[in-house]
Amino acid sequence: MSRFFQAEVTGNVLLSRTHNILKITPLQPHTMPYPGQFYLLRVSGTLDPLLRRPLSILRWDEDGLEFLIRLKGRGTLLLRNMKPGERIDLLGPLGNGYPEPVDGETPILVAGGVGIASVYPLIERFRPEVRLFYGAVSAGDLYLVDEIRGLTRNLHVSTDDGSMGFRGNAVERLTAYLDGSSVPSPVVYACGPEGMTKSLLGMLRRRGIPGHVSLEERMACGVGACLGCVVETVRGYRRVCKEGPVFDAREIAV
Amino acid sequence: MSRFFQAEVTGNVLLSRTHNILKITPLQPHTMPYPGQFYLLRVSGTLDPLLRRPLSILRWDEDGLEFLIRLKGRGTLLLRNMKPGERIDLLGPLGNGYPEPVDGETPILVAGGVGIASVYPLIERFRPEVRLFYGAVSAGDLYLVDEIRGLTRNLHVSTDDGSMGFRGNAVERLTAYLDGSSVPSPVVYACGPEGMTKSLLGMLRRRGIPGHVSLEERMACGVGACLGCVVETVRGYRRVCKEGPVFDAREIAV
Amino acid sequence: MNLSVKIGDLALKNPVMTASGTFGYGEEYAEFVDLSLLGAIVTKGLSLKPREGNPPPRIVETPAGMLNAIGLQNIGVERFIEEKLPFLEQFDVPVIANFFGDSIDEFVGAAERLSRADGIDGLEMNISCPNKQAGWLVFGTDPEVTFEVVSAVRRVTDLTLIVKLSPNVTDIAQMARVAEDAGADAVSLINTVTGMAIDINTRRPKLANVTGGLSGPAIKPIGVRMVWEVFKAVGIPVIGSGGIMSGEDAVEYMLAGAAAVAVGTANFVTPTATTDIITGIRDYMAAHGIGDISTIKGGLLWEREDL
Amino acid sequence: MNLSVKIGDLALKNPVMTASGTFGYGEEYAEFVDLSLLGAIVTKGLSLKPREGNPPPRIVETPAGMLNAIGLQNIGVERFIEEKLPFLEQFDVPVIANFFGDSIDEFVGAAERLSRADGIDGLEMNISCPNKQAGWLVFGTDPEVTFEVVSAVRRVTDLTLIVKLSPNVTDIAQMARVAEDAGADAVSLINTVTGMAIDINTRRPKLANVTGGLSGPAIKPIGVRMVWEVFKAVGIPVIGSGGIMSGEDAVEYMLAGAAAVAVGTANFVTPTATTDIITGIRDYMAAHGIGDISTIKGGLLWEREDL
Ligand SMILES: Cc1cc2nc3c(=O)[nH]c(=O)nc-3n(C[C@H](O)[C@H](O)[C@H](O)COP(=O)(O)OP(=O)(O)OC[C@H]3O[C@@H](n4cnc5c(N)ncnc54)[C@H](O)[C@@H]3O)c2cc1C
Ligand SMILES: Cc1cc2nc3c(=O)[nH]c(=O)nc-3n(C[C@H](O)[C@H](O)[C@H](O)COP(=O)(O)OP(=O)(O)OC[C@H]3O[C@@H](n4cnc5c(N)ncnc54)[C@H](O)[C@@H]3O)c2cc1C
Ligand SMILES: Cc1cc2nc3c(=O)[nH]c(=O)nc-3n(C[C@H](O)[C@H](O)[C@H](O)COP(=O)(O)O)c2cc1C
Ligand SMILES: Cc1cc2nc3c(=O)[nH]c(=O)nc-3n(C[C@H](O)[C@H](O)[C@H](O)COP(=O)(O)O)c2cc1C
Ligand code: FES
Ligand code: FES
Repeated sequence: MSRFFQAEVTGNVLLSRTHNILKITPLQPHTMPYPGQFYLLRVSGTLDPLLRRPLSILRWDEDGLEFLIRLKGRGTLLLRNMKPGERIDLLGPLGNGYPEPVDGETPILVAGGVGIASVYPLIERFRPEVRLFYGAVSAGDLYLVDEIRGLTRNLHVSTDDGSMGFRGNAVERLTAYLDGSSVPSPVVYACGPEGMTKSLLGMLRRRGIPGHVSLEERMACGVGACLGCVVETVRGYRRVCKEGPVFDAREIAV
Repeated sequence: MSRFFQAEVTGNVLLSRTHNILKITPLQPHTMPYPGQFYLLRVSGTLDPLLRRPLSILRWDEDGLEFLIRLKGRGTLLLRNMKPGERIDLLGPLGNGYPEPVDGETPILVAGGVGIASVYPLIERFRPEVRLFYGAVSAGDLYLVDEIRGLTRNLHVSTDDGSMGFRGNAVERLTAYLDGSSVPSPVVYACGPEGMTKSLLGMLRRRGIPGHVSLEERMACGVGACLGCVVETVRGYRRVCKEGPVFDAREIAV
Repeated sequence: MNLSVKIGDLALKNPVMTASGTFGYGEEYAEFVDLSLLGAIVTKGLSLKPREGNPPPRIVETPAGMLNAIGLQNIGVERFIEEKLPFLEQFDVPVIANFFGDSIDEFVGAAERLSRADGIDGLEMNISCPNKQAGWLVFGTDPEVTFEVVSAVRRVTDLTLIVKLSPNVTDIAQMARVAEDAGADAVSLINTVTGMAIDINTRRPKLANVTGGLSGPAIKPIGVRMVWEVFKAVGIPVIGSGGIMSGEDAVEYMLAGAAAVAVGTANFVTPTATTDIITGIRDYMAAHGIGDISTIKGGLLWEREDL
Repeated sequence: MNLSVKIGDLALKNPVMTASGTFGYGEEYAEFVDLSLLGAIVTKGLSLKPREGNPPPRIVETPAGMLNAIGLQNIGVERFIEEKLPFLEQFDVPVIANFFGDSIDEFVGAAERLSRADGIDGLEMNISCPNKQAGWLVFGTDPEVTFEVVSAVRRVTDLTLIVKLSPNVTDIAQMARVAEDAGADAVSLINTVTGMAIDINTRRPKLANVTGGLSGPAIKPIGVRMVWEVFKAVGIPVIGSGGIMSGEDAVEYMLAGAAAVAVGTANFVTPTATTDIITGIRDYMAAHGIGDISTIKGGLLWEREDL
């Protein structure tokens, strides 16, 4: 078993002008991931772009791994343009992943935008009744909705422009939900853009609700060696690639 | 008409493990080349490799351009791996090309290895009876032989290992030929590796035969601006991309 | 949208100039670029007498960059004025003559001759060249010699005088201050970073000259840093260069403090690089509602006190 | 085939070491690389007291390279010796502790403590760090300060002492000679080149620290040139680094004069880079019939007299 392996691209589904799902099949023995972990993908064989790109694991089985990719810059563009048959090398699974809920806790999932990639495996893990609050800018920016509906009936969609579901963001939707219903010992699992994470942390803190939040930071090594990917926590700087990407909501400095 | 244009790859024939013929179709109005000119091809959209690669024009018509490419390093590997449908941009035709023979001169063509790419358009120009001395390391390194036989019956093949035609190089073969037959006012048109060019120049000088020799040098701009591609001539440094790539044999410093 | 900028007495339509040595004498690129659209044309480096330059190979590709050791080949100021300048005068574009010498006298001689010619709007002196008197030392790495040579040239020219700084120094801000004190109207940076490459099969240097100057995107982070350091240190305008490939790169240099930029290696990659970059700057201005390009100069937001 | 080399009193199985700060404390890569196969492991830079380092973002990708501004975060010499060294002692590999201080006293204190620990085979002092007394100045850019700090450390340690030089200087050969005169057993270069990058949309620096160190293939030509300059100037061994990604790159550095090489940024791109490079060096030796790797040191063929 190895965390550094060659793979072949076996599928690349363009979901929209900005998102694709890349499927790869490892060509070597490799370690299986668990929810919330990520991989570093080499995006080109040349020296530019040089660094690997971090991507959360979306789905996996014996045959392969899948990643949901949002077009951001040069690296994600190269990943979007990959064709079946091409070779790629991966480093991972990396990081800590989401911890199991402790006895009696009710998991609530929160995803903003492409953060759904990180949270998705938890829907499978906690199905069939897990609550998921999934927000995006607009209806067109929500992906995998049909698949998610097949996994849970407890999906709460929100969009900033109100084009689908609740008008507002996922945290506002969750707040309204928590006000309106009583969830026994809720524990939140979340991944989303910085703004969403910040408002979520504030809300959790005010209500004393525990949570596990996946963070992003620029990475070089992915294995804890370069100290490049730190975030500030109440215990000082912690590496997203090693102590994270999932952090206890109470630990994150605000 | 422009010498800087976008094109689409319309074919890429892998001739062997080391050679391919890349066919492209310009997507914009472009200037037609003449024999001995070359193009600078951008080999990747990223910043590495950065510089364009010079390639002689092999064949052209209304529909497109063809290049014969020998695998050398990273750039030619990228060109080898190009697939139909991909976009590429080209700068050219560049350089001076081969001059016409003057009245009464009998052209004799000499090509070593991938130098055939540069000389090939002259076979078409001077057919059907033009003499061509074409040498390579081994039979497997001779390309386009069938096409050439369709253009001239006066092909003299040589290989270093004797696996096809004369054993030895094209210059030795030509020397033997000149000794054995009388060509009226011969003028040589040649392109090949440095060693071949050197021995050819020596032979021409000794016999007082005029010649036009295509040279290679590393290039950046291709338009005479950077002064990067100079070779030493009897008149000082001259730019291969501008005053060349074809030089009068008497001008080249030895 | 106002893209015009001033460098000394020189008014440029826009901040995009060509970098010396990468645009020939202008005519080589006239087929690809309408020269009248450029901020300024900076010529290949000129010396009092013509120069042969170094033997080949003179260039080698490196990761995201290239090394060159042209050896300052040029046709000399006299022939430039006679043969090349008339072509440039057809265009509505300021001509900046880049020049050098390997002694102070040669610098002064070239500057005098260029200043007497009609049609030259500014001078850029390249002090990243070896100093004959001092052997291996380069003019632009010694503050005292820099002061001396810049002052000497200043005395003989009224044209806008730009001093092009070498990045191969410990303290580029100091060199810029020296140039300013000696009377420069602007500084231009960075010139190439000295580098080298070896062919491991032949064991020979890839450049006949052994070492050469590194340019292209690889050096952009070094150029941006040095422009920022110099911007904080001097009052005269800074012309930024080093790896500018796009409008975004040009804007990055301007935010670091550049009043104008020079485009070099990019011309080799894309012959229309200069005008593409002007378009890119316009796009950025439109997207960010910027009416006047000079307002972004040195617009970097930062706050760490200890810097 | 003999790949072993000597650096001072240290015998290395092969010339491939890890570059400080890119291989953590060794354990981070132990899953990918059999540490016993390496020439040496150089640790992340250590200081007498633990350091928090800079706020994020700390890294940014650049063309064929990256900038980092980690800010020398480390757990301090004490915790290193207690918590990290025992792990490394399981492997048959020399451990070189990279260390620094922001005063001469801190340098000396760290060197003393590290020299007393069992299992440390050599010291590499990083003088590319800011000098508290001199404000913004970096130790390694001033020859006098360099002499002083290296001499002070030399007095307190018998371990092989390597001085890691900053490339951000006018004359690297001079800095190397100063280190040699002050008692260094070897010099190591290049450390990162200072650079910077700006986000043009937010106008903020891409690194919280504003400037950072450029590493990776982009700087290889600079590193090779500096190693060659230093090789010609000193008698002690030179350890080469800067953009080494392959066996070929390592050989290039050795032909320029490096007795050994350090692999940095390449580890991030390929976690097995170090051992891949050892294999690459072997392949080169086999292809060229080289029996002993030390015979290629400084084997560059060149003849221009004026260099
Ligand atoms: C643990 C983790 C998991 C992630 N999972 C996903 C996912 O499943 N799907 C997805 O689309 N994106 C994910 N991201 C974000 C993704 O890594 C970035 O969008 C991507 O690296 C951008 O690369 P680029 O070359 O396209 O963009 P550029 O902006 O050109 O990248 C420049 C540099 O910045 C880095 N960078 C840029 N944005 C980010 C970011 N948000 N986080 C970290 N580094 C960044 C790049 O890796 C690269 O080194 C994840 C990030 C982290 C840290
Ligand atoms: C006018 C001219 C016409 C040419 N025509 C052809 C042709 O029709 N078919 C063909 O296969 N090759 C031709 N070549 C050679 C071809 O340009 C090189 O083989 C190619 O540039 C190698 O690039 P690379 O990245 O594969 O090799 P690398 O060795 O990795 O290239 C590194 C750098 O060196 C340059 N370089 C390497 N070899 C040469 C060379 N021989 N001449 C010039 N630059 C070189 C590259 O362009 C690049 O900048 C021609 C060269 C010139 C100058
Ligand atoms: C081939 C070449 C020739 C150059 N010649 C000169 C020169 O004659 N005078 C000069 O001041 N700078 C010269 N330079 C330096 C450039 O003007 C510019 O400062 C440097 O290349 C960095 O910019 P770039 O990365 O955009 O190329 C030359 C650069 C190159 C690549
Ligand atoms: C993330 C990172 C951290 C580094 N930390 C240190 C350090 O603590 N001490 C040191 O002497 N050099 C440090 N360096 C410099 C490297 O050891 C090396 O000299 C430099 O990166 C050039 O080599 P490379 O291009 O192979 O990375 C660091 C480099 C990087 C990229
Ligand atoms: S990416 Fe290197 S420590 Fe996290
Ligand atoms: S390649 Fe630039 S002058 Fe010939």
